[in-house]
Amino acid sequence: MSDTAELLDLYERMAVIRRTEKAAYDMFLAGLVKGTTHLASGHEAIAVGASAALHPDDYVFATYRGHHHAMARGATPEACLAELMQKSTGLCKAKGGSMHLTHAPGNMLGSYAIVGAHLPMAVGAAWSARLRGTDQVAVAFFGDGATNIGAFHEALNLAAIWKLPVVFICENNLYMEYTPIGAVTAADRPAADRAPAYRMPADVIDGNDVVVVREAVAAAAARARAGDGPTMIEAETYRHYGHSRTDPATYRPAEEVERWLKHDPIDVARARLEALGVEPDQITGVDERAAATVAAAVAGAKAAPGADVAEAFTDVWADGGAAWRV
Amino acid sequence: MSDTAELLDLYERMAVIRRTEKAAYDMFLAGLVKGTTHLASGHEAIAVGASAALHPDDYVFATYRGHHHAMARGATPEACLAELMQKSTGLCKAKGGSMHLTHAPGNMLGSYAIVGAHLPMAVGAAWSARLRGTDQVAVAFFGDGATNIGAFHEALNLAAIWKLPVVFICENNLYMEYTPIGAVTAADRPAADRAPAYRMPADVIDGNDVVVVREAVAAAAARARAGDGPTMIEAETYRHYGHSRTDPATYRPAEEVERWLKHDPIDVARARLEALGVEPDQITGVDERAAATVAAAVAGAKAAPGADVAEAFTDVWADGGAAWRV
Amino acid sequence: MAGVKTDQDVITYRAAVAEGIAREMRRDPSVVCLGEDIGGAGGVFKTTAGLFEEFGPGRIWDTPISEQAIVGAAMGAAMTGVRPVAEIMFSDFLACCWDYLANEIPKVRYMTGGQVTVPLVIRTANGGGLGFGAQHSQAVENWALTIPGLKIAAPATPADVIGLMASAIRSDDPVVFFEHKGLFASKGPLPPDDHVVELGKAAVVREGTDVTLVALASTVHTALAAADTLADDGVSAEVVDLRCLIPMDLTTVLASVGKTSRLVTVEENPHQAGWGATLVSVVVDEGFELLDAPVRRVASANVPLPFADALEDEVIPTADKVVAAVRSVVNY
Amino acid sequence: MAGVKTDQDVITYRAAVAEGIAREMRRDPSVVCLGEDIGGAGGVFKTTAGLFEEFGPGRIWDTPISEQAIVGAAMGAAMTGVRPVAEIMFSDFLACCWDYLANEIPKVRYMTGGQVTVPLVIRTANGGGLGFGAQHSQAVENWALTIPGLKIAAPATPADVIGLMASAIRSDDPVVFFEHKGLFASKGPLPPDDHVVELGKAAVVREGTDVTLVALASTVHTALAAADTLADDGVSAEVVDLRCLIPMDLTTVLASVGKTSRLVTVEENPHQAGWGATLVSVVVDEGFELLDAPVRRVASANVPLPFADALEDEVIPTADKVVAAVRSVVNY
Ligand SMILES: Cc1ncc(C[n+]2csc(CCOP(=O)(O)OP(=O)(O)O)c2C)c(N)n1
Ligand SMILES: Cc1ncc(C[n+]2csc(CCOP(=O)(O)OP(=O)(O)O)c2C)c(N)n1
Ligand SMILES: [Mg+2]
Ligand SMILES: [Mg+2]
Repeated sequence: MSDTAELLDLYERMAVIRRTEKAAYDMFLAGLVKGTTHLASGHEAIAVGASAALHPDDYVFATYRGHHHAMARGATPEACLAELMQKSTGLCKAKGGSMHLTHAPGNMLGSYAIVGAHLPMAVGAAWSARLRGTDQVAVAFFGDGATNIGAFHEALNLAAIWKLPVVFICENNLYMEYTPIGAVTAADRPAADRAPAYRMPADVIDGNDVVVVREAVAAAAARARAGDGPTMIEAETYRHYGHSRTDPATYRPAEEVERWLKHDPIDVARARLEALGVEPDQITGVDERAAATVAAAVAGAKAAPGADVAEAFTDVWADGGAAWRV
Repeated sequence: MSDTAELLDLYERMAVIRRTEKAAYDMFLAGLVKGTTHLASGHEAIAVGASAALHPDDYVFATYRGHHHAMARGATPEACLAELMQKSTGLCKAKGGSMHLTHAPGNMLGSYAIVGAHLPMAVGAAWSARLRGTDQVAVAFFGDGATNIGAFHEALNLAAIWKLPVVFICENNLYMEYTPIGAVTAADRPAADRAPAYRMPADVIDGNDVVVVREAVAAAAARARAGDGPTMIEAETYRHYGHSRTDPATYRPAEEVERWLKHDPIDVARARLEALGVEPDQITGVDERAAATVAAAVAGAKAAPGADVAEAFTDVWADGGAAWRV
Repeated sequence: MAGVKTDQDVITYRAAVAEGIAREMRRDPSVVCLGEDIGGAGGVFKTTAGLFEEFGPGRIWDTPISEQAIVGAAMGAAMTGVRPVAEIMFSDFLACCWDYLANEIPKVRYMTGGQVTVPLVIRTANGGGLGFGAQHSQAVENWALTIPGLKIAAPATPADVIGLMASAIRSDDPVVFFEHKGLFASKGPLPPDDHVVELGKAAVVREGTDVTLVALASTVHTALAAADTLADDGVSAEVVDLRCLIPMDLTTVLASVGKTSRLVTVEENPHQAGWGATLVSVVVDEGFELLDAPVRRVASANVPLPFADALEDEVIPTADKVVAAVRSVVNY
Repeated sequence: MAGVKTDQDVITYRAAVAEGIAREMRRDPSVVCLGEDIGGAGGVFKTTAGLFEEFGPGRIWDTPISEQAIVGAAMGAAMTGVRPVAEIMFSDFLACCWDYLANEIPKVRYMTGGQVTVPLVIRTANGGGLGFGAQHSQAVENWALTIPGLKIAAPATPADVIGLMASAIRSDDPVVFFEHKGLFASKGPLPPDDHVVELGKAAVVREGTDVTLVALASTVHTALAAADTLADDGVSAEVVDLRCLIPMDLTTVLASVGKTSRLVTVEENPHQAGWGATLVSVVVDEGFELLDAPVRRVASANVPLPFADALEDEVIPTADKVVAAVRSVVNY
């Protein structure tokens, strides 16, 4: 694929994710999506750029803010929306919900809602690749807030001493829920400044530039595959919505919001495309295709049957059932 | 007190601790001490040097290897031995045992047997000092092995962001139980190399020189009292026995053991005394007094009545009782 | 003032949390709060709304996402003259600091022979029914029940939130305080300023003669709804709100069973190791002769909590399930 | 060879652990072990002695003191084609990685709609009676029982250690495997190479007619000792070794109670939320008519475990306490 073709593809992926989340938001306002939802709008370049750098059989572990990662690894917008809408066709049969999107066929092994918990899991998946003699890499995406929890420390140390093929990618969006990360973190760069404590190389990058992300992750993955161990990438980004569906995010200075909205990852990619000489029309065409994709996904998800109540008692055990007694 | 008089006092304290632990070891061989015991022989300078630098109302939190800290903060050898011998006169009424020696009158607030667990507690005690407006400092003593557990990371970060008066003192004796710390730690200095990740100053010191320890802790405590926040001290030391009573410590190279035994903290202090012009006779006199103190402690502990079984049902609640139902 | 009252005499369960804490903070300057986003943000459930404004950053402390540091620091502070009220945002996250609840806080008094006392409160939003999925919906008061040395409160009404909060904060023993997420929006009378509910006193919230329903927190309302339905059938259900798991008020329970001869527990914990099991085991020991029928437990199914509402309803206790269980023992 | 046998046909419980693991490691190259000091040192209890020598550092991994990393990494590996056997040195330390046992491992299969499977074993030294004090002596199998989605094994004999270890490692579901510290030195027949004990099958280890004693791990021996004493009095006790908590073999228990009409559980868990409570609650529901006497639970007292032997004996189940409980129900 040419650079331009590839970038157009990445642009389209981001556009689809953005519109899928917008659709989720609108359906939430319309009462069609319940529970809690953490939109990743603004973070798309991290998921799409990383996926572009990874192999299909590499492993990805994400957080409750994980719509973008599920879709970047191949989950369809319709299956994601159906999950949020409690449909039986949902990605997880409506048993997971927004916070737990998982797409095992793409080795996207889950979205975890306990901050930091999945970092050791990614280390374990990387250890497993080593044990099985594959060249797979495991990636953990996590927020800036996760850098202060114990599991972060334990995971980094284990990955480092065993020199495992892990890439740690911090999506630093400056905030935990409502508290700025700087207020509670004894480091300027919550992820990158911690890496030296594990003799781990670290990279602080523009997380809103899909090309920069792809490059950084490709380098880290190459290091990992070469047996040189884990890398920390701190990707600077910003969320366009509040922390979760109920949060208007009034704690963020207007100037800061404005500045970051001007650095929208989709706009950044569009500017790159234009610099490569792509015609605005062509980009508009991609936008329209993305819109059509998502419109079809919304229609499909809406038309799907609701959750199957029998599913409440399946999938506890590997035999498919839920029997706890004999 | 003159330098010489003070050092003689520190020497005597170390000599008493050393002999008390030797007595415990002998009684273990004689079947008079059961359960598990983790001797601190070799680590005495850390406890005694630190105590010399601290105020009586400062707080101390220690590990299962904590005999030296209990005694350094005022627990009597007899009460410690009685605890190990399951006597009703034991420091904790024979309910704690070797791993949980606690001497609240000396603000030595416990020995904890879950690696790393007490670091956040020390942070909390320091926070409490701040809240109550005192100039107390809280000290957490812990092993090199504790530097890889999550609670370590969380404690350091919280202490640092709140700029609390805490002194973290790692007793780096090169080993966890049977595994060298270097084998499982992605840092050369398990404690000191981690401190910068929290913008915390760190000091690596000779933990077998009581004067060096006193000086380093005094400086850290002064920083803490001045409101300048926590300090990490990594004190290099070595244990004279195995990890616990059943461990012959054959995993340690003979050359290493020999080298460290030549750097015994009691010998180091003796050499300092001799350099100050103290006569060997005077030192021998102190040794004899220490021996007599411990002999009396052993006799007293042996003569004491066994654990009072009624104590099994006291002290769960602050009302003294153990009622769980109405 | 903390705890915005929606009316002169009525308060929400949510606001009652802040009100209960505020009353104690006014009384006792040694009471301080710490937790994630509890300050200016007022907590993710707004259960600490107004506290930061009234008491300031010296007494309301925002923490990093570090549950071990939060609860471990609370413990250290409690041992040294402060009365911390630590928030763990969702009770599921107690798993992230379980060592402190299981091994440290409840044991240090005993293992030091009474040298150390740990007067603290760990508050947490508990329970399901809101579609928050497997990791944000559990009712885990039974985790705490496995640990001797913890007191456990789980109020069902705003007045009990305030009254039990007063007792919990004043207690010299550690208290785990479960606030039910499903009840935050519920309303009830605002109790007077000196309102204190002693730990370990169950309340008979509805009198009846045919069956005893023992419930806790949200299931008190489930049991009451079931009792209404049963009354239409001529079945008279007595509903006991346990209020606390430790101390467990078995005196009230046994007295009620003495009257009704039948017992059904209504628990949000999974059936396997739910609190009702312990309660039932005491009743069939000490109250065996009182019983005229099998004892039934309406508990959550032994599965993780599913996301979709329809699935969640399948697995958590509902009034219909309670009605069915009661009918089966009443017709026995 | 792993698992030094003390005799041609006899093996210790301690050696049976290594033997059970070694047999599976020979069968299946995807089985790997990780934990603290499990390699050259052979484990603090010598339960992995010989494994490092036989299987080397590529399959026996020494870890830092990082319980979350150990169990979290085991989970990640189990999701991706490996069968990890993770050691948590003392079961008390499960509290340090409780999030993985409570919120991650048991839930991920369900919450992904069956997309992910987690075939792992978490082994741990459990229980008291050795004077290790409050933080190293707990019997915490009831913690695991609070969590739907975990299978729970707790063998009482060397043969069951080997047979249940085979099932646990072959299981596609996560299994928490409780090895009892007090039994490590005990001996029993070495089972044949293909010995497998299915998870969830209780064993009637002594037949009797007057009372059913249900026990687990160390308390099986306590119950058997009590049964001996009771036999001298003419009381015939049937002893059921539950072997697993999940799946719980209530069929065997109910059948036994059907025969004896009396039930006493013998549990090392504290009484509050011990496993016997759940078992009893099912029996008094489904087997209410079978019972001729109150059901008693001999469990640990609701206090932390004290250090001194004499105090520990006061609070844990002993044969004398079982005998007294049985007499009280038999004479009822
Ligand atoms: C262990 C734990 N503590 C607290 C929470 C509640 N919580 C959910 S998201 C969040 C903020 C996380 O911030 P960050 O890691 O920066 O990720 P972001 O939401 O910004 O993507 C918190 C505190 C949780 N889910 N898990
Ligand atoms: C959380 C936890 N994991 C494991 C253990 C078992 N354990 C007790 S001491 C020890 C080694 C600790 O080494 P270090 O911190 O260096 O202290 P040292 O014993 O050398 O003083 C281990 C692994 C424990 N007590 N707690
Ligand atoms: Mg963030
Ligand atoms: Mg050490």
